[in-house]
Amino acid sequence: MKETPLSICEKQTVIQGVKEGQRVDGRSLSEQRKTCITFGTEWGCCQVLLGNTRVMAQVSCSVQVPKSSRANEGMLFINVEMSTMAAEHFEAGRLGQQGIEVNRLVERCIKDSRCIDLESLCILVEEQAWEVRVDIHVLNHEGNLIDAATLAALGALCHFKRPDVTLDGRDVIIHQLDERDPVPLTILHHPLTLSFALFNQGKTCVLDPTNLEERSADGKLVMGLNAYRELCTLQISGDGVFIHKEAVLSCANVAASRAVQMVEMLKNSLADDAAERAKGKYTGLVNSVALETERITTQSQAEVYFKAPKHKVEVLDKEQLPITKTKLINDQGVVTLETSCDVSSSESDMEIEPLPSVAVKKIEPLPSVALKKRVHEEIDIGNDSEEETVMLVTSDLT
Amino acid sequence: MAEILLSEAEKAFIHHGVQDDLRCDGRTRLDYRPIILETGLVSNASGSARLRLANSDILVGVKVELASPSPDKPQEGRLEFFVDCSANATPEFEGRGGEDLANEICRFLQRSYASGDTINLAELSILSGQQCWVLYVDILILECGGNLYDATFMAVKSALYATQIPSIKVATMDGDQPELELSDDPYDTKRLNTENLPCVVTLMKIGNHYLVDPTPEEECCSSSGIVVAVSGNKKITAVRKIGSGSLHPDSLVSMLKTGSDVGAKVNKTLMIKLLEEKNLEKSQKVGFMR
Amino acid sequence: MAEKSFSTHVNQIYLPGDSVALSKTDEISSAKIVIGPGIRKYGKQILVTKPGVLRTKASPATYWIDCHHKRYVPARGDDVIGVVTNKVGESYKVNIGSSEEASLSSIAFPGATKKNKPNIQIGDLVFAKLLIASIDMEPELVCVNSLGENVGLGVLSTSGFLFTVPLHHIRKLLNPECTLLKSLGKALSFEIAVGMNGKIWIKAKSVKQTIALARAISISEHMNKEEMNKLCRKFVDRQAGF
Amino acid sequence: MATDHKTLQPLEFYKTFLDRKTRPDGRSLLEFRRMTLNAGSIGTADGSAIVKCGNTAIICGIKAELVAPERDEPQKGLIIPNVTLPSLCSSHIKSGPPGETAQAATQFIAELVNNNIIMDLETLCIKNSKWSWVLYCDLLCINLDGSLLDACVMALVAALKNLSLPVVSYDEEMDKLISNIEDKMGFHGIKQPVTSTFSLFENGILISDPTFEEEQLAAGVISITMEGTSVTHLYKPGGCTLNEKQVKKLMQQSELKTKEVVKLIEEACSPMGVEPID
Amino acid sequence: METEEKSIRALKCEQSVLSRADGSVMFSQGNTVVMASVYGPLEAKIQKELSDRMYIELNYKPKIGMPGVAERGKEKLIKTTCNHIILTNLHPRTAVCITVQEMQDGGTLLAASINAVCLALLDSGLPLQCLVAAVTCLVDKKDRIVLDPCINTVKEGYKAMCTFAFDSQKYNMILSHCEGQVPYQLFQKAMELCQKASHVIFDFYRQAVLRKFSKELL
Amino acid sequence: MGPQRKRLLLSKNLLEMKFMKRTKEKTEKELEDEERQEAFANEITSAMLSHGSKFLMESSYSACENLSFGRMSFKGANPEIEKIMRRFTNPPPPKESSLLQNEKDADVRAEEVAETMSLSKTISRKFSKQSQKRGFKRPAED
Amino acid sequence: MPVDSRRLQGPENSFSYKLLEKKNDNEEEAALSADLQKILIGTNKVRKDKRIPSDARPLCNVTITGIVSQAKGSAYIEQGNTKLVCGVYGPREVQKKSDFSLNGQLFCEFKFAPFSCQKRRGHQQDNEELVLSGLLREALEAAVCLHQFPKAQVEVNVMVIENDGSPLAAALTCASLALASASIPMYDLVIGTSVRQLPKLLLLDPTKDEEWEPELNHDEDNSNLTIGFMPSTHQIAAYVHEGVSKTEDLEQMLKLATEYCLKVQPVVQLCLKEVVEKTLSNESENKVDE
Repeated sequence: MKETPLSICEKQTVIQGVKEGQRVDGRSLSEQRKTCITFGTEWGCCQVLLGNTRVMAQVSCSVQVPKSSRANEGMLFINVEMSTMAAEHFEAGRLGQQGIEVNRLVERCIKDSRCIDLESLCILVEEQAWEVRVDIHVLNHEGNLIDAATLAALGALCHFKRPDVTLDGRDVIIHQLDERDPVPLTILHHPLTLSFALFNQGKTCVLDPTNLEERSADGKLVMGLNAYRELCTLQISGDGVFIHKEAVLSCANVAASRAVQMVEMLKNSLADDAAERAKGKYTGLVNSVALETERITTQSQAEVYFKAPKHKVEVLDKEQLPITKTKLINDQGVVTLETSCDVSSSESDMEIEPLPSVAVKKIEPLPSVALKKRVHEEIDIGNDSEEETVMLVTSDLT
Repeated sequence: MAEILLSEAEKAFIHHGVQDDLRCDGRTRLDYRPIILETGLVSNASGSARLRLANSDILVGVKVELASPSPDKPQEGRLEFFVDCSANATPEFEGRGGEDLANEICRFLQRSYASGDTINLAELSILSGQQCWVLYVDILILECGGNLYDATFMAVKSALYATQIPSIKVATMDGDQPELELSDDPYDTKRLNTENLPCVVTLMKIGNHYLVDPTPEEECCSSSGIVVAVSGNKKITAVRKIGSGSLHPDSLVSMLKTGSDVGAKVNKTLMIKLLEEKNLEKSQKVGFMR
Repeated sequence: MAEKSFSTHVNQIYLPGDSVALSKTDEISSAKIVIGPGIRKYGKQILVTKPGVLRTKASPATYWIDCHHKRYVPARGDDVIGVVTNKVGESYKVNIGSSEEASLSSIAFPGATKKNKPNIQIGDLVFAKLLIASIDMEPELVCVNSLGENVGLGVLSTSGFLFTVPLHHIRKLLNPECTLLKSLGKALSFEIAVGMNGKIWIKAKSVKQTIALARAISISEHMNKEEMNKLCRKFVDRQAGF
Repeated sequence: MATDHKTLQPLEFYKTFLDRKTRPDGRSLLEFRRMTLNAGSIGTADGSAIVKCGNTAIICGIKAELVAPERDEPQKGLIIPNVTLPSLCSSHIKSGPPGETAQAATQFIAELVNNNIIMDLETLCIKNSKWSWVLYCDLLCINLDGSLLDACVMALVAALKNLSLPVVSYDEEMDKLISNIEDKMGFHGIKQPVTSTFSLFENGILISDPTFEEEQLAAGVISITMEGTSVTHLYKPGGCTLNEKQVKKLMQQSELKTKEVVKLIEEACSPMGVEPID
Repeated sequence: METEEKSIRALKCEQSVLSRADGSVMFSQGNTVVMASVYGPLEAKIQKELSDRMYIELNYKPKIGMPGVAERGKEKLIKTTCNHIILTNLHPRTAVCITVQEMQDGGTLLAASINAVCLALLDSGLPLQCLVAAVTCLVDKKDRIVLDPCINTVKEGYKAMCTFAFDSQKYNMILSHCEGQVPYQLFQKAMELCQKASHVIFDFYRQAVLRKFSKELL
Repeated sequence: MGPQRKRLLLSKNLLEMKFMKRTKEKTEKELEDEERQEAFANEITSAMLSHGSKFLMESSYSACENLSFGRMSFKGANPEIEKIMRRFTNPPPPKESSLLQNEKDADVRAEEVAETMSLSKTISRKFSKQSQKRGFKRPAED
Repeated sequence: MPVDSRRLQGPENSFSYKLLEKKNDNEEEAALSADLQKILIGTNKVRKDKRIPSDARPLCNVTITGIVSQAKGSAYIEQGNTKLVCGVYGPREVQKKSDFSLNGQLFCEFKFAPFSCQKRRGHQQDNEELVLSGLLREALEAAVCLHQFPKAQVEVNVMVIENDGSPLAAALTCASLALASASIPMYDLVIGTSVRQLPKLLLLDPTKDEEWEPELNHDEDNSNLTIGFMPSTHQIAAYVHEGVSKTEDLEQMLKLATEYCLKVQPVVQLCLKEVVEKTLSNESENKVDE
């Protein structure tokens, strides 16, 4: 079964809309969809909702013989599962083009950035080591699977705890979860990806594209960063798409600050989960089974849609806007982005303004309550294009 | 083998040619086509050879690796063949098309090399039951211009001839754990005795006659033939009938006889040529540029 | 399932396998009784096949189940929006979201003849009526009425926007009682095509307006009258310029 | 003429038989087909049995190997059953990896094995958490004509009873296994579960031991596995419904069959009573 | 032998939880959480196409690793059940694609999956002949029947584990899958118990649908 | 929906007569139109109501819930559509429709003439223009 | 690596208990390769199973058509302990439109049951089985009148239940019986047999431990020959020789083999005759019924 074909008018509207800084779901160009992270009863089970895109990751581990090339290390295996559940054109058991791309990018972002300390997973050099396996299940495809998948994978890895082992001479004792407290993985840094859809010859970049936007865009720019604003992976795909240098840089900057927030958020929700468990009678994913009525209260949606811009004035004055410039500080193949120097002239021909540092400061950690019901406010920084659109949606109706 | 469509007329023509012992390319039934051979042209293989028999183009690379011998033959090394029919040899090989042929050739190689007086695998043993050499022979069929068996076997033999096995010393250090010392001089190597390695002769039956080294056209004219592997000392090491036709015992026997004679000749000439080439200057390598 | 008296069981929830009792009048009257979607005749019984609310109407006496769908199953006489995916000979293949692509003859347009056919690109949208829709035939579309005249069916402009809503939402919008579209229409000028297959095409003066309308409509899925009016009032307010 | 009717409306054709309380192959509704069993006829296998139920023919061959037991169950040995339906066994099976039927059957046997219904896996252990037997039991279908599971279970049980292995013991201080090939041994305590398959038709008619054709036409199938009088496995995938009364009736039937089969296995696995295949 | 645990664990579900699927549900029974999605009627692949009815493709996706033989077994059980409840003859030459995803294992995954699939089918509005409700019970070492056991109870070990599915019209048995040894009387008892319990689930279905149509009923 | 009134039909052999030729054509055409109408109509047709069993199956919701037509235009976004909408809301008296009909088959005939007899190109072009006016050029992109 | 998710996988590191035994009798094995003849043939020139060298094992339990009721034709034979079943389906339409041909096609699948050999076999066809399938196909193609069912294909599935030597030979006989019982038009039956060559001695129809093993014995004049022979047309449909031997020896082996085939022919024909008579009588009965 193939996906329903894209009609000309859909594509045109999206493109035209983006030109005018207007997205079909009312977001601003650099605004993400609402993100919600929940965890299961088993260790290392993490479900991520990115708007309507839904992904679940489960981490598991088993004792294996380490690779002869890396005899003192454990192994990390990442496997993306797609089935018809996510979309009618996916086929269970067979990863299509898209599936392979996602799988590869998650590997690049998480495995290749070596954010998991594999040495700590070795039990007996050359004999026994843990193989950590991440199964990523794509449940609903409404665009930007990559970001959702990486977030879920990372969340699951952070949440996971492996059974404790002790050595008795040469033979290994593996303790069941109930007899000894399990051990979490050692995580060196928290890499995430952020994807942009590229429009009008890579001049306009749209963060967190929906499926419709992905299909109508000329290309895609995927950035993997961690909370230290370090670049772990970068990919520009799409046929015959080219992208402005400045655009890449400012995307990187947007992405960087988003990454910071996302990791922040992930940590919060991990903390909440821990708290919940402490309370006892923990039911995991059962809580995320919402009654329709919660979803059906459309008023709230309407509100979201008509909401007047929250933060205003101080963002608008463009004087002290910093423009990014990358400095390569290469440790284990990551690039650190550092904001410095000022090139406010160049920004006139760029659709996406770099983020005002003020704005970045403005973000206070999200209240844990927000996570429970799937709204989590404030994630977008006062990027003026955003409020403008909000105005436009409404005022232009005259 | 490569499928080509022939009109009845063409087939008839080939038949008559074979009858009068004058084939389309002017050969008699027992002539080979010109052969171009070069060894040691793949720098990072322990031994290699590229052989062109008319349009059949074969590249063979031999890699030598240390491994532990198989439990049932502790004092011997191993030979491992792998045949790859690349898709650009002929369209039929696309996808999994070449696999069957590759399999057949591969197995035939194994069988004809299996017997001890073709190759002495004891040469490859280092430490009985613990260490031995394993020769990985990779055969890549680049182009398919008929008579792959013969071409492949000649190429393999040449590659093995050119193969250089680094000499290794066993220095027994602390009691039970013997240490292996690889000599650090890259030119301190030994060669296998390839005198008896088998060559193959394919005999195709067309009409009442049979011929060697068939062209693709001739192959698809003939319904049956035999492949005979003949060792250096004129012994037959393996035979199999090919093609979907059948043969009369008598003709089969005479084919076997001719096969072994021709095989012996081929073997001799090949050895001579290889020796000549070995004595050439290294600088005169031609490589793929022809 | 426990039998209920007629009056009580209309506008009640029914589940597949439940049996429907006819009203006394319909029982006795010789007049035909029409069984709509979600209900089937099984021997003597009338059984429900889809979960939903039982609805009835008189003249002709009709019973059906008001059910929620997302996937469209072609029904004869429905007006649908489809994407043209291919042209084979004299007819187009149109994707209307059903299991099988529908065919649309290139002369089934107002005043079309062999000589002069509308020019339609692949990827265009058409608003058409289902002439044939049976389980074992390829669905067939037309863009004319019985007299071959223009009744608003045909190609839709590429400058509009297409979006999809659940089928029951469509029915809500097209229900004569529903005022949403009309009152939106009071607020600003736009044209719209609503297909029974859950596809809505809408075109206003500017892209922004179009998108705003599209979002307003899709939001209204679970709204009741009051909520809808509230929504519309918002638009009017914006117009007033708050 | 009759054949035409059969090809055109197989179900109607078949119903006419059922109405007369009989079946095309002359059996009464609840009659089983003739069963033959032949154990130990395959020299290369450590244990083997050939079962024929009517046309359905299953060969079970067991290859025993040694392995370190699983971490989580150090005191257990392993039985790895695999039901294979090679392309030669039916025109409905195409060559290639196992299809749905084969896998479902494999899973069925695996469930019996894992619930210790066929034998207690702990008896396969040689040295706790060091060494245990792993029995690769391959069930090969030579002729697929319905009631696959019945034949499979029968073949597996018989093959296990027929199993004979060298006595292998574990030497503590040398930390190695010792075996002397001469004295062979089998395993005790092999239970005798028996599976009986029934087909159901819409009109509530039940027939036992259906042929392939009957299985195709029927509206549902149920496989009851019993050991003596107790139910050890009951497998009824979807299909048309059953009420308690029908279930009871089937239970009684399968109890009857159980007795018969047990007798058959007993005499087949005793040294005499080896009959040739078919 | 007395029976403990006469009740079914808490049921909870969210319908149309996936935006793309035609019918979908996230269903929880105790701590067991299962997601099920339904697409269809879709275009059937030529080799899968059935001239007289709808082809049902069913995929059961375990949480860890690739689906193997065990999953194929589950798939067959669920698929045949669907075959009974869906009116497949109303949509010939089409296919419906059902996917079941393990989300959280709190025991009785098979029963939960079947119930989830039934809810997903309800949500999709495919024509059904009746509904199905599955209940699991186990016979523990002391020959007590535990209804709808949770994961810990299962882990403690049991003599037999039985899953039954019943139809909503006559409450007859559609599916039954029992592993382990039980005397017949006990088996019968278990079956009756589950049959009673199935009513709870059918009521739950009704509540769920009611909730979904809450707006329409006004 | 099929017309309820029972029209009295002229006898066959009367229609066979020469002078009745045009009438015959006319009546035949009417019948034909009626059939087509039945074919196009999406409600339960008179035929269906008159014979068959007590129960009729109807697969379309639009029939049951008599939903309004899905193509709309507001505030003159598309005058043509708004005209049609008006026609739907208050259906025109039958006379008008027949009138429509006449002029329709009138110009159809003219067109045929133009094509078959292929008069001076001018005329044929004229008609092609007309047909263009009938709005096949894809709706204007604005 | 791809794991077979459609079957239950055992532990990777399990090994056969026979390896335990190996340790004890290393020296015996050494002897085996040294002078095989003595071990195989007692002083009284009689083989382990009481046969004289030029004697074959009897064909027994030959069952035709009954064994696979679902198949168009089928056969089961036991040659000594070598047991195999063959089922024939078709002629049926060719699945892939691409490989369309005016001649009919044969599809052969040769499979060893996992438990049929000394060491456990995998479920998927390995290279050996693939090659054997190929040989079987080529041999049968020579015997079947392919032109009689154009565009169609006949499936021949051979399953070896127990392998005690010369499986290919037995397979050839079995397959041609099955084909005949499926009333596929053939020029002649193919009867297979194999000969084992020892220095100055030939063994007809060798058992597993009499067979030539590439691993075990690679001294000269040790070889194995398998042929498929069509007695009435006196043609050779299959010819596979492995091992080292002189041409004249080959001639001897071939002679021995063909003679045997001619001896067996009447036996096989008798089996077929019975079947035909039975089926004919059945049909006539059916006629009466209707």
